[in-house]
Amino acid sequence: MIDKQVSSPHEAITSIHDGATVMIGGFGEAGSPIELIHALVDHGVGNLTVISNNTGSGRVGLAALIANGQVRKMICSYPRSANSMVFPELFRAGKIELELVPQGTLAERIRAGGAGIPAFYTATSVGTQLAEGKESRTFDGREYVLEHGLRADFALVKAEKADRYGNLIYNKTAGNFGPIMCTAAETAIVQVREVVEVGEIDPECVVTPGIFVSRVVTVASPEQESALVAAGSVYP
Amino acid sequence: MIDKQVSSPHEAITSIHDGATVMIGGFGEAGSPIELIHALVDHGVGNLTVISNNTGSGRVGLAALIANGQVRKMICSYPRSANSMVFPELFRAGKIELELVPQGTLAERIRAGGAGIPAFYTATSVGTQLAEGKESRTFDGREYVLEHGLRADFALVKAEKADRYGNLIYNKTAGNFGPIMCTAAETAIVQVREVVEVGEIDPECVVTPGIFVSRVVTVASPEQESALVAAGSVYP
Amino acid sequence: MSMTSRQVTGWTREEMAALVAADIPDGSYVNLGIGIPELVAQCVPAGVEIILQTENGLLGVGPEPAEGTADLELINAGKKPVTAIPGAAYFHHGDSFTMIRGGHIDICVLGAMQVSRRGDLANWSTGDPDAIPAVGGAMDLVAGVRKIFVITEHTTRKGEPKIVDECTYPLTGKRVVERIYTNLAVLEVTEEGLVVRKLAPGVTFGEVEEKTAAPLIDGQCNR
Amino acid sequence: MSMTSRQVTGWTREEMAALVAADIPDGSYVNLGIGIPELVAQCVPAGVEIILQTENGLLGVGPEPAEGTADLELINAGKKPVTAIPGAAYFHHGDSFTMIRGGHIDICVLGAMQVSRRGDLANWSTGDPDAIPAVGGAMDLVAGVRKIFVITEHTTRKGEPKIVDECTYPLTGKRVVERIYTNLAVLEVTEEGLVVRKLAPGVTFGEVEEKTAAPLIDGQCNR
Repeated sequence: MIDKQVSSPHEAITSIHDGATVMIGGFGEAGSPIELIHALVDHGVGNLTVISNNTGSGRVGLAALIANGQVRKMICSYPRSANSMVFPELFRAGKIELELVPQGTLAERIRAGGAGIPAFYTATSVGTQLAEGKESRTFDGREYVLEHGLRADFALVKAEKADRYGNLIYNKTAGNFGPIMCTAAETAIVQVREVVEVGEIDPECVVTPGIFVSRVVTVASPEQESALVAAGSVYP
Repeated sequence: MIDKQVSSPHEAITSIHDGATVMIGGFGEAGSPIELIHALVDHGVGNLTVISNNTGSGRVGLAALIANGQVRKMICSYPRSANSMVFPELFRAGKIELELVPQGTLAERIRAGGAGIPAFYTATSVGTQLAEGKESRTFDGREYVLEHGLRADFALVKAEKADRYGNLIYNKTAGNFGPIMCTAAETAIVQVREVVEVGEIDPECVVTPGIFVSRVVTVASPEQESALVAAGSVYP
Repeated sequence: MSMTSRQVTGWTREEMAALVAADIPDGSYVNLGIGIPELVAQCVPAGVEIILQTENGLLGVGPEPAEGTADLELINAGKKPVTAIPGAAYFHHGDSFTMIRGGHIDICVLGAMQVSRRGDLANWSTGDPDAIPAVGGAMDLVAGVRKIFVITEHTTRKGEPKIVDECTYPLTGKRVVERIYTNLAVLEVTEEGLVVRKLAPGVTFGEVEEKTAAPLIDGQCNR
Repeated sequence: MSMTSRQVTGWTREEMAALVAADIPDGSYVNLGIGIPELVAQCVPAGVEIILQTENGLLGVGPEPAEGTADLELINAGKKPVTAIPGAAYFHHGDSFTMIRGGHIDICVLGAMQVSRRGDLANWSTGDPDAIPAVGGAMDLVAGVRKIFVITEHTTRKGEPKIVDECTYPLTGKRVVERIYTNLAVLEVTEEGLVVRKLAPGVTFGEVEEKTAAPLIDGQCNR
């Protein structure tokens, strides 16, 4: 019987190794798998390349992972935001690498990685600093740059509900990068508020079919990043 | 007030012009918008380039459009199937052009067209006849061919339900090419079994957001292609 | 009467937003940037229905949630809580940027640091080597959306022109801006150059020219 | 006892399908081609759960519908009515081929016209200039799925070998086949060449060699 459930965030992430590339879902705190990230902080492996839209806030979640010195390089579109201090400090100190990618190019690169597409052309960033050093080519009179698919060893994603096959549905705008990251990672690890019986998720409404998911862990009441930040929490 | 409904299949397709490129949804008869196609037969414009996975069966639906001499060129993955005679005859007689595309490449080319991607690399067809004359390139030691995005002037699609914004849900495997074709056409025209009030379709379950849809027409009880073929029907 | 240069204020931000809103056709799909552009949502004339997209996965953004009803998993691109209208749709980032990059959004309204006479836009970085570079979806929006409207104060807080001959800040996109709505004027980017289409009440063409670092053409519409 | 060449039949199609099914690990995601491959679904051992994908938009294909319950909008890639298991998911062709081309399907079982000693597969066209070319999803499957198993009669109806040194028919993919299940033997494509891993009851290695147009290595497993 297929059952992708594991019993704890720690068990879910324990195979993440030093030097791994890890995609982390979320747009700000919405969809950020904070319990999985905290388990990764406890786990302690380093030299990670993290692909995530932002860099976290305060000293919890993704910001805690970065503060703990586990991240060698960030690939993201918007590394600064309100309450984001950890990444800026380390970046200015030259202690963390940044690959800045326009948000849509980041999404498409992840989607391409998941779909077996090694590279594609896009109009985004043409004529800007972010196109410097990139191959460009004209199609139908318009200039495009070549961008490469992104894959990862692991994805950490937060969804709303799963079944034992790993079929997922998300909640409102908390889906964001989660569904495409599940497709682009060798091992997609998902925390959900609830695991339901097979058949309870309408097959017409499944957002991530189970084939893209390796492990599911229930976190019934996830922490709210902004509440932790407001309270001045520091993880661990 | 936004209301994309039109009153008849004829009104829905009447702007389709001579020489247009038309994507037509469906995998075999599942998802084939037969009433929209029949309206296009009545409409009578020619020199069409049709992008569709198959070429229809019997003398109804897509096969009727082809039999009526309206199609100059087919872009598809599987132009022969049980009860498909019209296309094979015209093709052997040199009266219709064929661009044969692997099914996944066809899907990805349509998806790319809808997403603003002019070209991408894929491993599909490498080393085969269908890669002949195509640019190839090696990424990470594997060979890929360059394929181009596909766009169309119109898409004809069958869905299950719509609202006045054009949000769509589909039925089981009848969705197939419909959702990606809606994204890749200048004007996506959709026949649905039912139009429901705005708000009745769960926003988490919308498959095609209304932004991709231009016109919606209700066909409450669509004809079944296989039943027509079995009855020996000929359209018109 | 004093002969010294008088204080020119022109339109308020709300009036600027209303001017933008009046130029958005009924039934348009619109993406609003963070800041002043967000005001446009509140200025849509009665009887006009426009659908707002936010790149983090929602088509059909509604008004701010009522006090105490904010949902941290229902936010906009500025990470503020929003609501969803009836008939909304949620989707992932891949599909969201299919909308944006595939040319499906009619209009995007953005803020600006600088706009050039040719419609080049700079709005993501000052180029300061100490700044943390962050681009978000701005480059995707200007490359993919059909019409880009900029809404901005005519000058910086220090009084420096934001409408310039060539942008000195790093570009977001080249030749992408169609119209510029400032507190002083509405300008259109044309092949011939920047055309002033409308002046704020009490503002003269000469005053706008004085606060602009690019040549202007007087092409006011009689409306 | 007659000394003329005896009729060699070997395994039935159902037995071939059962051999394939026995080699599919529990929990695998599998795509079954049209024809003999479809029989594999019925041969999955008790206690093993595999999930079937069909490229026209369903993960979790169930058995044939009961008489009179067929739904023309619930079909497989061969356009036959199927059912969906509890826990199934529907999706469009874009997402379907993300599964296939992105390397997410573990095993695909396909029919063949010819397989070469290096694992080249020809199964879409005879190359006959009068034939209507039709490829469907075959090239995507062989390019994207992790393991390709072929299930086929060892020879054509006319007795010609289907396992050959070089394919003469147009290729579906180069060096893609991992194992070949025929009525006579199970063969594995290795760097060293074609290895016979298993012989059907009463069939000799020599008989298989005789009906194969490529060199074979005897590497039967003791199981």
